[in-house]
Amino acid sequence: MEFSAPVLNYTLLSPMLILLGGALIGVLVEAFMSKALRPITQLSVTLGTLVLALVQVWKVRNEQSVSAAMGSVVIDGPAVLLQASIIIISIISVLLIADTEHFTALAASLPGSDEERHALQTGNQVTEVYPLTLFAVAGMLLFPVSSDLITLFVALEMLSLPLYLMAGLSRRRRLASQESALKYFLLGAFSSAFFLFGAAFLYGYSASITFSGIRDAVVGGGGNDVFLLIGIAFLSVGLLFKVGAVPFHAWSPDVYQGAPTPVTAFMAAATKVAAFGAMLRIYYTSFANAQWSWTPMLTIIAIITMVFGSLVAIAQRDVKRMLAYSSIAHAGFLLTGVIALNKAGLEASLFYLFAYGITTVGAFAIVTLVRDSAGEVTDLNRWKGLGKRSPWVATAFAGFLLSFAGIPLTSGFIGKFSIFSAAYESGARSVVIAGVLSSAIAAFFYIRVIVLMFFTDPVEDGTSVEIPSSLTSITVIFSLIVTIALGVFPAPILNFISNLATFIR
Amino acid sequence: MTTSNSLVYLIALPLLGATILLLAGRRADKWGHILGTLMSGSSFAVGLYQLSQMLGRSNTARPVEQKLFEWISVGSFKVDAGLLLDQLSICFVLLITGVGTLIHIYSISYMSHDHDRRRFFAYLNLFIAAMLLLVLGNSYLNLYVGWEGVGLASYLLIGFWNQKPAYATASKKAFVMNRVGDMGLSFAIMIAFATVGTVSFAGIKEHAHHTSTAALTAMGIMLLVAATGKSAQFPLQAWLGDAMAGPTPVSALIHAATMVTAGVYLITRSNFIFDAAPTAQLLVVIVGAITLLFGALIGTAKDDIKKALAASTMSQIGYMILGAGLGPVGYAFAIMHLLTHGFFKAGMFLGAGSVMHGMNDEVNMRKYGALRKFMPITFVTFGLGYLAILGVPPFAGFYSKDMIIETAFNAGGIKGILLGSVTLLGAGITAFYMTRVMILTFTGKARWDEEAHPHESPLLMWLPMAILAIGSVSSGYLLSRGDALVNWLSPLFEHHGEHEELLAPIVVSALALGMVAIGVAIAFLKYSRQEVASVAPENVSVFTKIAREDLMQDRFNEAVFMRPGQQLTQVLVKTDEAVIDGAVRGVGKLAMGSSSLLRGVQSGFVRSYAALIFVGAALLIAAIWVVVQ
Amino acid sequence: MDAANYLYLSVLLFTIGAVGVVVRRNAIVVFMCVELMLNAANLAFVTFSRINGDLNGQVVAFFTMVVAACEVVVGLAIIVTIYRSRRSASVDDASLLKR
Amino acid sequence: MNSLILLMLLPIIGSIAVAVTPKTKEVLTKQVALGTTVVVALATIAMAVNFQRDNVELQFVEKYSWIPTFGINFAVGIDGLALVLILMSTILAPIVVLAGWNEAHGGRWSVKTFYILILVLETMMIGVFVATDVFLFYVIFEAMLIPVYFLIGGYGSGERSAAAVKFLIYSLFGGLLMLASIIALYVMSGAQGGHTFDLQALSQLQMSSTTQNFLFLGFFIAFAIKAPLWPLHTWLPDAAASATPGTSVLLLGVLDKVGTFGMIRYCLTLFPEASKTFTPLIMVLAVISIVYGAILAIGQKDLKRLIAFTSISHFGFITMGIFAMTSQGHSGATLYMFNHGFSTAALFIVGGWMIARRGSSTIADFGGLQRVTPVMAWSFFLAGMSSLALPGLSSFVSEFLVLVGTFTRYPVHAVIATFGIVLAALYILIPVQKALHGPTTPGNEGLSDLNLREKIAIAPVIAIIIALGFYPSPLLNVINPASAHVIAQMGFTDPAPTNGDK
Repeated sequence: MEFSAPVLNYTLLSPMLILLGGALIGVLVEAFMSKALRPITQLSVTLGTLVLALVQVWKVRNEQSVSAAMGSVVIDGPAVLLQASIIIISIISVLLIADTEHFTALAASLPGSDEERHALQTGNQVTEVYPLTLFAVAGMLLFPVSSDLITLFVALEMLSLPLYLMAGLSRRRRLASQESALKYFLLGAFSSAFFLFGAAFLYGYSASITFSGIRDAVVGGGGNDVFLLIGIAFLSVGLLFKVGAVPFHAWSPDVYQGAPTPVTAFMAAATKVAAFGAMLRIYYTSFANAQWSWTPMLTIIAIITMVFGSLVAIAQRDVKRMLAYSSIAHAGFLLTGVIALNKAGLEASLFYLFAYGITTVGAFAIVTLVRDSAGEVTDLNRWKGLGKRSPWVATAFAGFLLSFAGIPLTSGFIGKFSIFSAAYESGARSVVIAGVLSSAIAAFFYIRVIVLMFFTDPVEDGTSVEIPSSLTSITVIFSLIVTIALGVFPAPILNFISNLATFIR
Repeated sequence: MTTSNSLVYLIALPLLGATILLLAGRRADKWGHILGTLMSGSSFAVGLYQLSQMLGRSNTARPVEQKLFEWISVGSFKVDAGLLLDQLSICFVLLITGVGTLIHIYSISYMSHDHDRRRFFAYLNLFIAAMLLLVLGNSYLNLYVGWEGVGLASYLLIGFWNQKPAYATASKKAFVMNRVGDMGLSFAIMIAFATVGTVSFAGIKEHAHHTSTAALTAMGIMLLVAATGKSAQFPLQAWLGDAMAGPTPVSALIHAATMVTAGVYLITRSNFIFDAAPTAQLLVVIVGAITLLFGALIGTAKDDIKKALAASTMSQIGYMILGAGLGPVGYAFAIMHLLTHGFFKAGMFLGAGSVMHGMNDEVNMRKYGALRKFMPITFVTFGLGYLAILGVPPFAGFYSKDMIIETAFNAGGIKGILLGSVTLLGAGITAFYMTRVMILTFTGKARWDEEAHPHESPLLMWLPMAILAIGSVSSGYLLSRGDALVNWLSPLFEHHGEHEELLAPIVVSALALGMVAIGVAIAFLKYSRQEVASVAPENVSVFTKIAREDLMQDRFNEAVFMRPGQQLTQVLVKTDEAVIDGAVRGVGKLAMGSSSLLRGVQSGFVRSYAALIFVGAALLIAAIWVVVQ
Repeated sequence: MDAANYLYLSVLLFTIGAVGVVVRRNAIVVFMCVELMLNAANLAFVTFSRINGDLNGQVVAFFTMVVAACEVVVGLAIIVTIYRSRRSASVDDASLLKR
Repeated sequence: MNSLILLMLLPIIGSIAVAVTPKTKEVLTKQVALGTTVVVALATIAMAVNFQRDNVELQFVEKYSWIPTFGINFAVGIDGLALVLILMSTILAPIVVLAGWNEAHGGRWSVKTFYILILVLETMMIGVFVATDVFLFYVIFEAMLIPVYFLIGGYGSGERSAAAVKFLIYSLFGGLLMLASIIALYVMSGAQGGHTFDLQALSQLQMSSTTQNFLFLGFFIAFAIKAPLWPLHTWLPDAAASATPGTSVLLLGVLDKVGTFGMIRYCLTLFPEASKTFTPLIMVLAVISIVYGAILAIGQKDLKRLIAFTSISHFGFITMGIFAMTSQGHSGATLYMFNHGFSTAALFIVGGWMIARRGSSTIADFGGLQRVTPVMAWSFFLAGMSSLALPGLSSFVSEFLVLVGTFTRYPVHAVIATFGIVLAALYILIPVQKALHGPTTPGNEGLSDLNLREKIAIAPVIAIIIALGFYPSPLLNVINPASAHVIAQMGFTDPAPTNGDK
């Protein structure tokens, strides 16, 4: 048998390749650059790579190809939109990560050890977080565009492994941070085992590992349905874990709380986009015709997820945990987009993912600003009277919360409206009702925070608000502008999306 | 129908007066009373002018209309702001403005010491305007405006000294009980619109004959309810006694001469309804009969001179209502008694006021006595009024009241006999308590407090009294000479055949005078022969006690309406807080509770999280199993 | 011999692995159970590859091994740090973050 | 000037102007705000003049594409109903600003913020009435909660934040139900020829009666909460009790009208059948509101809460008039909305002054004010009289129209409702007696009477109350065609005189 070299369309793959390249450069910088120049170099390399990748994505926005990498990667409208969203979110998250204050000087050192203190004093701040970020981003870009099971699995691990590590890098409360890393890692590995097992059965069912092959098998029928169903079920476990849907959500509150806030922002926003992107692709293309088998399952999960997320968030006392639960609720709302299984649903989901991602980063960016001598203050009771102490920060945060709550004139409302109407159009009434009701519950705790910030008097306990670094302020302002703009005048972006949003097979 | 542009001035002038006086505030203190009196007087002049015009026209062409503007017009519900002056309303116009003006003059002096006199005159003008609107409106809705307008004026005047809590309460009581009556009026209007499709007098009169008796009866009863409210008739009579809290001129004008007679006007005005609704008419008669005894009985026990007079007013209006209830034959006599009563009762109230004025506002007759020497004019004028109300010929009451008694007898059958005897009995009791008032006040020996030094009132006060006295002497004769009033009003009422006479007029008069004589005699024996205690004796018959208590009317209302109402309110306030709002807060608590409950799932142990995932996956498989099977 | 048996075996291994994750306390062991699950998946792949008569399944198996190796690196790194700072590899001790 | 969108922009421009005024010059800030509101009022009146009464079609129509993807337009236009309500809102606004000249000072934030919120709110108040695109309506309907929320929570008194939250949650809940209905409409419109939110187009949709009932409820509950209809009323007393008088005026006078306005504009237009189905239930609720609100008003000890409960009773009348489906009831209800705006405004404004002077809102703390501060006392008395619908004052006309209009179709309801007028006498006269009459309570001797600014503020309100009592035609002529149109669309005709079935 003769060996034929693989044909790769480098233009279409360039965004991912660029990122991987940037990541490798990052590693080298980490190894050989003098510690003084390291942080700034890393930052510029990372930003540069991301921007370059974004440019590339923009270049190929109208390309469509299933054979970008021997049929393992498909580039189409949704792919471009998802990749663009991920990169934009990553850029503004990196602006947060740039604030080294959040990261331990020496991850390998013992918490509170001399070694660590020394590294801190000598300013010997290791900056491995940048290359890790880039690797993760690369994985995230690959995840939603992969079109066979191998690539999907590899991409999954590629985006997960760096995140596991990044979760453990916090400078303050390192034990908690490491714990979150451990939890994230063990559960992540656990779920990816399910994922892989499911993949195996899909392969067994369809005798093919490409999505199109699976699709043909599903359309043709004839295969062993049990294999198909087990396949779908276990694959879903892996995906639902990543998006944080009940009952596979348990990791997210702990990890969100434990991880360094910039990392939380990054993974809360970007991971959701990537995971939902992959989910949408595989459900809309491969499983579309097996709707009967998975719609009920997803419907139930979606309902449980949104209700659970909204309910539990009410009783939270820690702002990061509260946002975690709110993101669980939003995962539920996003699932309705998958259930919808129509073009409207796809467009809505893409819009929602982008809008939600940006808002999330913005919200966490605010969280990084509220600090006292011992670092960030995430206890809500100490956020009292924030509106008095620093009205603008509080106002921005209120804006993000209102968007989460889906109040009109914010991106959150447009997103909710479009995704619910798409779901309703596909006849998934129960989900819409549940969505509306849980939105009502959710509104309750978003408003509670606003009350805390504006209508209660500050407690004098040294909680102060950091004057935001220029980078952080860029993130906040950008996110806020996008959040409002997408709420007031979403027409352009919606048009852009609806022109591109069609999966090719 | 003849139209005129000047009707509106009747109302506009006093209204203007009121507005100016209220807006000008203290600035007007110097000339306010003058302006008020002038406005009322000029309105009276306009009335006279209208009368002269009216006399100049033929019997049928007398009514005058003026359409001001389209007030409310929605779909078929069209009401113009229109005025109607016909033979009926002109009587009232002249009574209101005439007596009104006299009382304005009286008040100038009576209120001269009150530094809020201007405000008082503003209210008086307001009242005149509202009352004129009441009698001039050409539809029930316009009448309604005046109807509540006088209610407001009366509220303001009763509460004129509302710094005294009791007085404030009295005014509130009056307004609320009137509102209950007003409700009846609104019901009547609604029924009218729903059944007849219009609310104007003319329109309803036109359709009355092809409208079902049921509907008309309903309307009639509702109108009666309204009348009982405004005219202090049973069962809505309780407010009148307390209304005496107002300055005496108010009692004279509003609670004797004019406003309280509005009920009689309403019923006579609605003759086309009542004539077609016998049941309603019967009720009217019954109410009248009950009230005339009710009032009379209360009158016998009152030591407060004003309350005694108020009770008598109640009872006299009972006569009028009864008369009006007797149908076409009765209307004219009701109105006649209304007019004559307007004179003598107003006169007597002013007399009472004059007495109080002399006795530094003492109202307890047991603290009076022997005043005829000190205030002769008051004594004479009051006395004339007294003779008039007793119905002694040839004084006014003789003509008007006997007519009603006579008509009552002629009502026919058992009904006639009953009514007749009731009215006779009433006449007797009236004689008793009025005589009692006379004796206690003017005769016997003085029982005054030390600081009292009675004196005759100044000209401005006794002049109106004198004029009214003349009225109480002559009005009856003038109005009944050649059935003047009856013929004057006859075009308005549909006459069916005369009733057969049960008793000859002369007999009736004889009986009546007999009763009166008995009443007077008893009074003399009881109060003139023996000493009168200056404090009301406690060891009196239970009947007297009850009478003093206004026949328990207030206790009844309190027990049946007020207290249950207050309790209901309290209960509802609590329920709203506890149940309805409680439910709302409950939802919140529920969410909070379930939230803290569900948090438990997040144990913090990695293995339990893994277990969660495992179970989740297992459930999915189970689901699949179900699907496949 | 019937290939289905290999499938049963893989399912059995997978379940053992999953249960192990839930019941064992030592992080290392837990992690090994995960590896067991991955290999169960591999077995399934290879079996199916055999049933379907193509090589894809076996290719996947190789990929999986590589990925698993990476996972081991990261995993052990994390576990070791935790162990160093806590002097315990029991996953139950790591429960600061909860509720 | 005949552009509704320009009208909506004016307050926004004003708010920007306010924003740029220096923080130190509070008076300037207030003057700018006042000036803006006055201009808006004049502009509205100018439009009202150019309004063609007998044309039942929407007028001053403007339409710009907003979110074409969902077929959403920024479409505005008004009929008689909307015109009346805009007039009310924009006339009330300057009065509120002038009357509450010093309201902003007790607040958590600057005076500027207060007036910015007020002006933004005014824009939304106009917008919510002029929107002819359901989506646009919903957006404003929800968005206008936010400024009110901050006005109550930031500048109110007492349990202000709790009250604000209660208000917001209540309203959001209703709003979300409405959102579900709107989504359903949108989807159906897509199925029946093109996604759209155009009110006219949506009213043509074919749907099964069950669907219609559910969607109707979605809308109605939202409006019933706003209105507020028993038993969804409990947020109102709290909100009104904690808000500043000015805010309360806008809240009860204008925002709550959105509820009753919505019932006419959306419930009846979009779901005629369902409206008919639910009419019996709604009529009962309305009657309950009337009596219940009145009785609870009688039981209140706090002046603001009392006024709030009277409004619940009044909204009962409005709702009853709307669903009586007679031209009298309907026009009456619309007129009632306008009149209630002003009588409640008068009560709250004067009540607010009394409270501000006395430093307490407990009725028992007042007493004898008529002698101490005659002008203020008279203003309050007149306001009360119009609230109990004294003939000759504006509210009488509307209340009586509602009663008559209801009686012709629902006599029993009308009769029970009429008992409300006796209760009204009680709930007004009791506070009048306690606060204005009787001996002057110690501590009140020194209270100052209304100053010129306050007189200027209250004068127009009282003038309107009296003028419309005697001459309501100008408004009725605008309202009648609109109401007749709705009644006709619903396929109703006024019951003819029965002559007692003879």
